[in-house]
Amino acid sequence: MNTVRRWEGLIFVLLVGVCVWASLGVDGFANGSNVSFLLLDTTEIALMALTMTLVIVAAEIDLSVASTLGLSCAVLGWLWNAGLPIEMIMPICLLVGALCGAVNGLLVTRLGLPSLAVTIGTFALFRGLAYVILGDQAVADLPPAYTGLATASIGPVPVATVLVAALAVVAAVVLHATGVGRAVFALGSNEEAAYFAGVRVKRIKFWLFVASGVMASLASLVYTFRYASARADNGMGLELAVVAAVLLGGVSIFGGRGTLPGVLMAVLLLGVVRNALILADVANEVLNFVTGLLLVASVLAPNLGAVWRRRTTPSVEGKSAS
Amino acid sequence: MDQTPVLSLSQVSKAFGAVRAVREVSLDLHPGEVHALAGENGAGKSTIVKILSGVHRPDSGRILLDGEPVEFAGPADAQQAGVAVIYQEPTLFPDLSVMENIFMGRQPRSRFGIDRRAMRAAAAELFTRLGVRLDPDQPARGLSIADQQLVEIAKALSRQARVLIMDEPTAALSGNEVARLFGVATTLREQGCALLFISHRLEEMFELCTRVTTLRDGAYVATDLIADITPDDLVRRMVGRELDALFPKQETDAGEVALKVGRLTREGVFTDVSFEVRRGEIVALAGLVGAGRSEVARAIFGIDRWDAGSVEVAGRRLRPASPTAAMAAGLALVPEDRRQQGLVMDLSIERNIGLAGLAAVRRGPLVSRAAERKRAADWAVRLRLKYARLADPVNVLSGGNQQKVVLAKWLARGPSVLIVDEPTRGIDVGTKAEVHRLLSELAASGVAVLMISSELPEVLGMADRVLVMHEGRLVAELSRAEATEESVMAAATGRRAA
Amino acid sequence: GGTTRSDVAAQQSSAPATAASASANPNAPLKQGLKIAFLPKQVNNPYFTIADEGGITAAKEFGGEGKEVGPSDASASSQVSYINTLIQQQQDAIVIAANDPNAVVPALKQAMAAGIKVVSFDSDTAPDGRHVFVNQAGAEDLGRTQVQLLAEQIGHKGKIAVLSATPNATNQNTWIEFMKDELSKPEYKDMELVKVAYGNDDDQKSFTETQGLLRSYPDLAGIISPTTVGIAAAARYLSESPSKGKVKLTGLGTPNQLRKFVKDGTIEAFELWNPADLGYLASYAAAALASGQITGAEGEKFKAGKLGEYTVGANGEVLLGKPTVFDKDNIDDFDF
Amino acid sequence: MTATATAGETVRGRGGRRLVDRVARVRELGIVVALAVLFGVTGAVNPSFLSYASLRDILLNSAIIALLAVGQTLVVITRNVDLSVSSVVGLAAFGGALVLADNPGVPIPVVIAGCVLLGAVCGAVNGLLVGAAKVPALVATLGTLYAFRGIDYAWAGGRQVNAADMPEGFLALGTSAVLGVPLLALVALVVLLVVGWMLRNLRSGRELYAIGSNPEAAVLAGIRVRRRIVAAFVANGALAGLAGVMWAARFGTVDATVATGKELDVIAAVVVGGVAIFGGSGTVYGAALGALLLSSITSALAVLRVDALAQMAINGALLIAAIALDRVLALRVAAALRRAKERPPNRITPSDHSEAR
Ligand SMILES: Nc1ncnc2c1ncn2[C@@H]1O[C@H](COP(=O)(O)OP(=O)(O)OP(=O)(O)O)[C@@H](O)[C@H]1O
Ligand SMILES: Nc1ncnc2c1ncn2[C@@H]1O[C@H](COP(=O)(O)OP(=O)(O)OP(=O)(O)O)[C@@H](O)[C@H]1O
Ligand SMILES: [Mg+2]
Ligand SMILES: [Mg+2]
Repeated sequence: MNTVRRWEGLIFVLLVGVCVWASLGVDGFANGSNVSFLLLDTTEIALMALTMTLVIVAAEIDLSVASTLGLSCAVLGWLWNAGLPIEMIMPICLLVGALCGAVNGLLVTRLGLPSLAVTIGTFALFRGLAYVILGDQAVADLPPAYTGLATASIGPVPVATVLVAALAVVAAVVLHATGVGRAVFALGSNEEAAYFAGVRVKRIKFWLFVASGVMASLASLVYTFRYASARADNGMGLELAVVAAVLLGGVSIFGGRGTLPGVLMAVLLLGVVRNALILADVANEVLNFVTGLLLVASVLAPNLGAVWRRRTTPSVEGKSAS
Repeated sequence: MDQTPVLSLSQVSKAFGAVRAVREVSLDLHPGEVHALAGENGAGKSTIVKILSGVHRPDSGRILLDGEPVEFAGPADAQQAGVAVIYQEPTLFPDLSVMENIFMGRQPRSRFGIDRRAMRAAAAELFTRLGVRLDPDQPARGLSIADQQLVEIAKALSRQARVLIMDEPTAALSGNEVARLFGVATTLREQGCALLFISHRLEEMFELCTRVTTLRDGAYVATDLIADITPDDLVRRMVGRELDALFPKQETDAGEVALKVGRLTREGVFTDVSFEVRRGEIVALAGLVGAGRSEVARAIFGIDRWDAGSVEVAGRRLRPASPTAAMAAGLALVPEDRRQQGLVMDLSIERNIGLAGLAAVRRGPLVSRAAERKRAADWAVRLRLKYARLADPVNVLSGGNQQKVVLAKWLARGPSVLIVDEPTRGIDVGTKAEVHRLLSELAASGVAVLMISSELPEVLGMADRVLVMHEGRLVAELSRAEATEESVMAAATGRRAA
Repeated sequence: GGTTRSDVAAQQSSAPATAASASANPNAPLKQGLKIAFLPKQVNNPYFTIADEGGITAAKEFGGEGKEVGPSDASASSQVSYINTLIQQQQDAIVIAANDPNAVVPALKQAMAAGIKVVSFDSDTAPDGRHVFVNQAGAEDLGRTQVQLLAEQIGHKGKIAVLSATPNATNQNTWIEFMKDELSKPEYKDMELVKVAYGNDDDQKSFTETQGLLRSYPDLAGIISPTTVGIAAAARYLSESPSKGKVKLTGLGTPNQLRKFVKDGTIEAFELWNPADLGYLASYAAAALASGQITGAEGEKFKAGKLGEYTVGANGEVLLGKPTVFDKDNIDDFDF
Repeated sequence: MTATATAGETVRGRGGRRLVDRVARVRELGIVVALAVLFGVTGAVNPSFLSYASLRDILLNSAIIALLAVGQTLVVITRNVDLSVSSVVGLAAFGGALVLADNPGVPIPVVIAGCVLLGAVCGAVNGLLVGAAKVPALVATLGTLYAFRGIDYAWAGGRQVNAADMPEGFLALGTSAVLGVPLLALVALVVLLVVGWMLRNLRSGRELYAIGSNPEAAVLAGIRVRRRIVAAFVANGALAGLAGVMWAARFGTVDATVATGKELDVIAAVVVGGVAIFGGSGTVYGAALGALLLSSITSALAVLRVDALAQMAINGALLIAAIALDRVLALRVAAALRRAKERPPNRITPSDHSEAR
């Protein structure tokens, strides 16, 4: 509990620090259009990070999210080419996402396969299906009403960000204030004990994967409209960015620990740092380096403190502050 | 005893945050003695063990080895110094074979690396000494708590240490194994080894030990020669007050059948088990370690699938392999392995207690933290839980107090059929009486209780009826009058079939 | 009735065609101190490094200031982040090689609205996302000449395959279309395109795909690989295999990369334009736009330093020229 | 525990039964079956898949990933993971190639040693972060995945080293064969056998399993946990360095993007190979077989004239099928063993749900 709070505090301080530094030291950072773009640019990662947080707290992982996004984009493009109205395509896409999640969920819960292995497999499978469906085409003539909406903002706040915020509240309430949330923490930390306590371990995990799939396809809608381009390779590589954000947000990769506010702050922090560094004309290689460093340092700092304290009073039981 | 002690503590203190677990305790371990450490749950016994074994470093005070001050930077140092430890909670490697668990880091070697044949032989020999039936090549995963404990004992023995520390080694064992263990301990003592022994069973201390040191709330109370004191004296030193009678099972009239198990079979595990438990009854399931009692309980509660037979609760058949269905039917199971099955170690006390009854602490779709906390606090008081804050994770509690949290979690649900598997494992005398009183009250209020216990006095004192299992089969059913130490043991060892 | 494709098509066609409204002044001098940003598909890609260096050199020549920025993954979404940044930085011109012809358009439109001139090079964006496209060589030219090159080497006879980059690579796909078209001509009636394989611009995958082609078509006569990673991997594989010299390989590659394989006989000839010239020309085009010399309308002319004068063609295209064919005789004359 | 074992009876004398159990319980069985099926089916459709040249290619293709999978196994066994391997491979490949290109006089063994060392240093960074500073491995190596690649980019600055720049002798390493077996595959095989032997027969090897199986118990057992974890990461880094050199020799064209994204392939190989991702069990042989299976699938799809656009999907589906097959076989065997005896020798799990992670 304590470590968690300390961690969030740290991320918060970092976030504020970076913002202050960027506003003062980087031209073009602190103006409405940039802030609005910055927020918009984190949308897909934020959406997927919401459910990824729940999945990782439950001690599973979903590496197939970006591929699910790609598949959903492909389906959208394909159906649009086939002449279906977009209002009908969108629910179908969400359904496709749910199906993808269900495939993961079934393999993990019914066959008892490790989710890392399963989702590395579906990572290839879903992306591959996207190519099968849409091939090398790029569908671009999407309805301006929607492509416009995806980039529109209310003041400096993009509409998409409002969506993220609303869903974030839902996810946070589910995780932190409902019985299901309690169960997720319990099963993530000791699945057997949770099962003994009557938690429907398999059912919950299954639905978490489904939710993750739906969220990925929701992200695909935002992505497609935002870039006005539906392609099979949309969102390639986003899964690592999502996982990185969730871990930076203080969620333990071993399950059972983490908070949603932490994750949201981490998503923002990564976005701000990227944006500010690019604006400051920092070379891309340095950018990667900084991202990596940030990830390591954020965990390292509290741990070094702990190690220091352990020097004085050693206790083997002190678990790492993950 | 005027020779220098092999290992001693002098004025040692240790605090965890605000909890002062051990306060200025001194303790001498002489070669050729079995020294008992007594105290209530949370008195600081395991903390002392961990200080002696290098896990914790004392905040103040000194550790002396052969009269010389030493510092143990970690368990490796203590082992180097000849200290072997059986920890209260088993510390096995589930993926490795039993023999590797025993010899990890000290595997016999030949020219071509590890000599598995020699290792197997050495493990088999240890098991013979302990009278255990275990396959050295078997992985440790899936061993029952008792078997795990036996592997731990074998591990400690294999070190041929000068000091052997045993933290509640018998908590999960039944009479036979305990007797064997005591035989081995006596031999070691005669060979000049110093032993430290912790148990909540007074009779064991009086049987095995030569001296006893008592702790209360982390503080040193006294060290006595066993010959000089009585069990009542010891309890008074531990608790600081007189205790009520130990097994206060009230007579109640058995009501209608609440739990009916019919010809239940899980292939390779237990066969053709049939029995009934009525409302108001406490039925004990006795047997030797590994007889399959826990397995039956797990199957009834829906953890494991059964291959044949049926389970009925209040006349309604239970869906197999669904703990949720079992709970909905009013069943509760206090499992034997609290660390793995009973508790989510990283979660707080209140959340653990609330976990099995989330429905009860809900306000609309949300969980009410206040209700959750109140429920936890009520039960903490009833079970005399020793804790700092309800928001602390359970892994900072002492072993016995963890067991209380498991009990609280299930009792708070108000079950109609309660299955308890080794309910008082690791619980101190004072609280044990409390637990027994609770079980007895529950029975009186119409709950059907199925109690699995390896402690014969507990079985005889509490049960209205005793069922005895032997190698996966139910071999005897004894009424309260028929059940004696002899009759139960005879059935449990397969010498008499009913 | 929801929004369907035909609705959108109707809407879009009814929208008035926005022509380049500003008028060009061919005699305007090139402005000094122009800030020109090069946004390649991917930084640290040797091909783009050369091209962008060419562009930056040109910028120095006309007293401007060039810089290369961009993502390390070849994705459209990261390019969009960079475009946004360039808008904030108020660059005078952006020279972009688009990872996705459409996905970058909304961002580029914003840039144009902010007064930034946009030149696409190497791979084009949709026409409404840029003012001018500097084309390395006509897609048609490239597609057809590669087939011609291979046909000569295999005597207009036999099965051939294409080893491309990713299935979504726009320019590769256009070239492959023209290859197919060329192959439909009568003189190629004995040649058959049996497969288009994708090496994903990954060494290992390209290797495996080359192996696969040789295994599944034992009588394969030749391979065209219109991507630098693919052709290098295929050459490396062929050079060590018994098929070396028997299975002909051609496509697009840089001389440095393939020098060894031309000399050891794995490759007879391949082609490419000079990437440095491509960047150089794009840079001048950007400067011409930013200085008001041209607007991107057909027929406008501008001077591109050492390369001479160029004319804007249909659709705002400027053509660099014909690609160079490299073979044993001339390869040592080039170093890029 | 077997039915007939009474107290003190040693368990010899039932060797036959034991052997059958053993074979049935071999974790790698599922992958071997999957491999056999794959080769059988592909060979039936296109016999040239089973030709010498084709098998040689498959061995070559899997050599580098197999090497990486062996290294990764060392780390995964300790309940950690190293995502940064692909960046280390890239760094070593580029470094080695650059040195060879710019200094033609440097002896090749020195370059190889240098790359291995470079890899080991990267491994040490990971090891210290995880072992000493207690950063969860996934976080630490995700960080160094970016960081090492960043260094690589900065170093390369867009430069590419081509086959023509490197000495013939070096490139020959990537293609030459000993007795018909490709050199690179031999290197991987030797590494595999050595590491496999060490893991099984050295105390330090067994301690890696112990650490992964129960980290807290490992401390209590007096194992030098930190040292072992650092060693595992260093060894993995060194192998990644070696793989980097092999990469350069094999492909001849090297730039800063070498091996990008290969970490997932490596982890897939390890997982398919039956190494438990949460530590404590699995063998390097399984991991190597996993690598072989994955590259064989890719090769088979290329040979089977499968539509290029469908390849990726089929690849993913086959990957899942392989893991699922392996799991189902394991469950079957476990169930059969339980039924075959009065007392269970080893139930896979208390009930099958709890191994789901
Ligand atoms: N790691 C820890 N962090 C915080 N408090 C601890 C920790 N370990 C023990 N304690 C506290 O120290 C006190 C003594 O615990 P200890 O485990 O020594 O008791 P014990 O005498 O062994 O009890 P039991 O008979 O129940 O095993 C308890 O109050 C316990 O909550
Ligand atoms: N979770 C498990 N997985 C696999 N095997 C188990 C498991 N639990 C127990 N066993 C095995 O089944 C046998 C029966 O164990 P069980 O725990 O049912 O016996 P018991 O009569 O309850 O004795 P105990 O006093 O040890 O609890 C044990 O010898 C043990 O080896
Ligand atoms: Mg204790
Ligand atoms: Mg039991």
